[in-house]
Amino acid sequence: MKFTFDEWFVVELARTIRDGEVTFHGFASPCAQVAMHLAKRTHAPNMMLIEGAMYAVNPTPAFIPPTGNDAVLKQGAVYSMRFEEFFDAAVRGDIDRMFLSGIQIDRYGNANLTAVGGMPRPKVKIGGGGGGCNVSATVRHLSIWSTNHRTGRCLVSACDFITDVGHRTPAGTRAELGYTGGGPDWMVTELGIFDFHEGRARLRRIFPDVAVEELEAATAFDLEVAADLTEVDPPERSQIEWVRKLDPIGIRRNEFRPQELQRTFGL
Amino acid sequence: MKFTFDEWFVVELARTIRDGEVTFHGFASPCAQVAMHLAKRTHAPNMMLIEGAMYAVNPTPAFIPPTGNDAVLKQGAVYSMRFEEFFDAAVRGDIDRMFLSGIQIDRYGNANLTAVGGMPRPKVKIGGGGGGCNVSATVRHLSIWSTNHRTGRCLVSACDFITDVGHRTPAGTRAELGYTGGGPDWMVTELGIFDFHEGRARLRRIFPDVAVEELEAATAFDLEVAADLTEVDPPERSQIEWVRKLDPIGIRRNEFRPQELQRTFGL
Amino acid sequence: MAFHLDADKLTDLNSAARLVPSGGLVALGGSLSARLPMALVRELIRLETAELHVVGSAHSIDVDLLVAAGAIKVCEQSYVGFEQDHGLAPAFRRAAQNGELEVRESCCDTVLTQIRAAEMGLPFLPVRGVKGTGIRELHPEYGEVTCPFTGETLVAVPALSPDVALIHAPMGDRAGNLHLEQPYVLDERFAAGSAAVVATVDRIVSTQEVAEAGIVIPAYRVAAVVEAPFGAHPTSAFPGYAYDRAHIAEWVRAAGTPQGAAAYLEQYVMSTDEAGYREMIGEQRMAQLRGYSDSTESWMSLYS
Amino acid sequence: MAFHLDADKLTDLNSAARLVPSGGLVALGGSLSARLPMALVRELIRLETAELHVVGSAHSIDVDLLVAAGAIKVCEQSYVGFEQDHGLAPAFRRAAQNGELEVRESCCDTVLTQIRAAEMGLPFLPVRGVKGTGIRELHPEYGEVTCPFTGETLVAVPALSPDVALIHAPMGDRAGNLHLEQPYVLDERFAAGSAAVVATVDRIVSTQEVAEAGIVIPAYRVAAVVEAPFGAHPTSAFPGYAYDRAHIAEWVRAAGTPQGAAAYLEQYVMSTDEAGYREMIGEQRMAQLRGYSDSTESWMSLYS
Repeated sequence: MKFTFDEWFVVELARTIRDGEVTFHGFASPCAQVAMHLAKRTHAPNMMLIEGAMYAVNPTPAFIPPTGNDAVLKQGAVYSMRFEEFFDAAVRGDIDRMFLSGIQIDRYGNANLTAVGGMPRPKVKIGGGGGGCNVSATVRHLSIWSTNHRTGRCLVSACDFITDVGHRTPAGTRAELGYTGGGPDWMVTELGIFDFHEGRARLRRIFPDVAVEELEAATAFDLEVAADLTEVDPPERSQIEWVRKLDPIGIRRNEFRPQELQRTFGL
Repeated sequence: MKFTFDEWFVVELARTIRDGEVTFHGFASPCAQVAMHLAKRTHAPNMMLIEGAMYAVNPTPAFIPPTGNDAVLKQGAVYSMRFEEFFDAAVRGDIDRMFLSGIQIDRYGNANLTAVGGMPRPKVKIGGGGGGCNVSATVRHLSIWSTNHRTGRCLVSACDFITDVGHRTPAGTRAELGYTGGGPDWMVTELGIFDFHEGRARLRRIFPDVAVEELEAATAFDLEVAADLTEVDPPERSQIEWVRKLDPIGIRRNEFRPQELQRTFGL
Repeated sequence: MAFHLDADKLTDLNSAARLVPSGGLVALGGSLSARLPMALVRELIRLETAELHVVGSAHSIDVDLLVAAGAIKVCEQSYVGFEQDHGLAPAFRRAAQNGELEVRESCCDTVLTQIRAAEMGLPFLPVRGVKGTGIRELHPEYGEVTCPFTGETLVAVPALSPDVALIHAPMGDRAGNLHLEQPYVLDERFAAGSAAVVATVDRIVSTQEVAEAGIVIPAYRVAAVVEAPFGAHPTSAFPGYAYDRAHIAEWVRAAGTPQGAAAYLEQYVMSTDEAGYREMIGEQRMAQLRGYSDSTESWMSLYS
Repeated sequence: MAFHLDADKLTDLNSAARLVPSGGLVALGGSLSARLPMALVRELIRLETAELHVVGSAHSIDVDLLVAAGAIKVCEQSYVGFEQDHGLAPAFRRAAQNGELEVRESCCDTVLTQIRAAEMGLPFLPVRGVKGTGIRELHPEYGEVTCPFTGETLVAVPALSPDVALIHAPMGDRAGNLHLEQPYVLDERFAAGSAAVVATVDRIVSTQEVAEAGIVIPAYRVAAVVEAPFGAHPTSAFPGYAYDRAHIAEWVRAAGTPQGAAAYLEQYVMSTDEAGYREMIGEQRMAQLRGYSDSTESWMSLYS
């Protein structure tokens, strides 16, 4: 069985979810979105899946649409949370895991979703952080991802602007800020997979078509590498099949630069 | 046409409502409840009637039941407010008028709905104030009533316990307390009708079968009397007919001691 | 995890009531004479649950029975009584006057605000009123907060997160999805701000049926659900049945003396279970209460 | 009186848009590509409304068109863009980078909290996060508050009460009762926390019909209601129609340059009215968008 990198990437995001977790993704996050549905259909049937901008609970959409609040995304859900019901749950600590990305991410897992070059006069103004500025403080675990590690401009030594908080900001650690959430525990990029050791990103897995030196060169902060660094476990055939079935249009591919979509693998 | 005092009393409560007002009554207040429906059917068709413990907007119940949250009380209403929607509206100042009573009421319109003899060791523990402790501060106008003026124990020189605030408490005036509502503007008792002049109750109307001396004797605070004191205007025939139609069981009568129900009048 | 994700939470009344710890902070759903969690109240009395701190808005026979049974230590309600219909709550009144009950009387809006603070994950919230009232003095645990923008000082109330909220619904499914008719009173807020909901329903139905009626309290807030037909009796659970005015009058009469209250509890609670309770009420009476909606006359006849 | 009690609030789009003052604080209903108040946005541009302070959660073409037309002074949203589908919002990005727009970027939960403060009649509320972020520095108007119970210091945000909330609904009645499908996003809170709602609906229906569907925003919050078929186009208004991905792509392409944005605005806004706009979109396209629910294939075909 041949499969493409976007499919594998989704599998790796799904693997950050533990069964039984209450899990949420933001809008503009098709890879995380597909990953959550994948996890629910495979290793995490008892997770509670909260569908991004719909706040629908455990829906079974016929396909993933290109926008986060299409009605297809509440198919099969008997209940949708109100907007404030979700945010209250996230703030009081009832959400176990949330997926977050950023145009810049530092070693502590802080993320910039606001502007390259900082504010108020940005070099590049991007969309904005949605609700992350508050809920990154209180959600129990964060799964961070990037599909732009290779550019060398994503994993930075310091974000130009911190939209979502990681393990520590210049203003202090999570404990010092009084933040009740646990912060990022996984970061998945198109080059490798990091956990967080003493609050700092540490490379744990690397994709088989990537060299450590290449990954290091693309990382602006000092690369910390786990003693047991290994290659990423290959996906299972059923996982790849589910990805294709869940996302028949291939909306997940919108997150990747063309060269990443050329990466193919066999099982 | 003969009519009884309970009917007239309801008419006088209704007359404190101006057309166009957003008006609310608490539970355990059948006279105020019937009065609101009466006002809506007669002189105040454009008022917004919020039905006590149901929070139903402009219902047309077939009858008044003996409890405040019977489903008959939302008949005809296309919308019911959520509990919090009502309280938020009351607190931010969007409710124009609320009806309040008390086992004790002082000249400033403070009311005791908690305990004769005060707390924590009451002589008589009564039910409690519902939401009045907050919303008496912020609702624009309060219509106060009592059916126990004649006992001499209701209009007191000082409440044993202040549950709902009038124009001033020992802690300060409404302005000093930062309260945005206007406080009581009318107080209707089974003996007469008061307005509030410089924040103090002032007798404006007296029922024709009551002598001023009798009313004064029943009032523990110094009685202030308006220069233009007159008798209460008689009700209109249609008002009495509406009272009977709206409250066919006669739930309003539960508020009166037997002797008041003996008072009959003619039109 | 604070959300309750089991697919099947259907259990029996005894097991459900055991989720309420003696000494616990318990939110009571419903209000006045509607949708009070009476089957759970009776089972808590059978279990001799004690030292409860109960919180709610305006309540009646639920609190009065629990007080009569000696189950409540602290009562933090905005009102306990039987409105103008049957007046004061006899057991509550007696215990308050004798000093056997700590009445920490509150206000509907203050209770709402304290539950909202818990729901929002905040340690406190301000309230608009309360200053200048006796209620303020009854609550030494309240504080003050000054607005950083306007400079005004407001009463601050601490978050209040019940250990359990007891809610009765006309229908629900095995997962715990509950449908309620309005008024929801504080039930939605209690469900979100409490550690767990323990629910009784008149009827367990399919998820499809509760979803079509409208899920008001979602399954993930509910730890246990019990099918308890007429579980709100003698209060109402619309659209199923109206309240039993005569039965409430019987309680109010009985509870006029401690002996009378004890006799009522022995007859209707301690010596029987819910099936036995329904037998005592009788199928004929239950049919009358269900028949409220046949006509305006049949509805009015319940109250005349 | 702050409640809007008129029995008939049906008016035309021009009169409704005139209720939005230049320089006003305006809440935008809907989010992303769903239920944006586009007919009102286009009419505000025709009226040359200016200096608006817009607030909302995550938005897209509504804000981008208003920015392109020079109607916005301050943009206080949590996100403006076209997700991973069409990416950055061209006019918004350009204006932000050129310093022509004050981007007071916020967070969904902070906006929610500020509106809630207005809704609850409170001058401020605390938020849990924000400390340690750049968002905090963008907002010198935020303050701090110390919890009187725990001693912790939280960011305090001021109440934010919009002059008007612009909301599009699939159906409503002449009194202003509105039915929405979920997600309601902030629309319920905007309706309660704003001085007035100005609403467009795809269809004016009887009060009975909107009540049966479910009234989400009650009439007394609504100052004006306009029948504007396809009034959310090119965004969706389920259950009526899906979003017009091709049309949004046309905007994003055009808006890549100031000239292109101006040409779009001239063609679709300034030179025409809503009837003309619908003619340009065409009955065939509108039928496709309405036909999303015919089958999974027809739905997918809109996006493939």
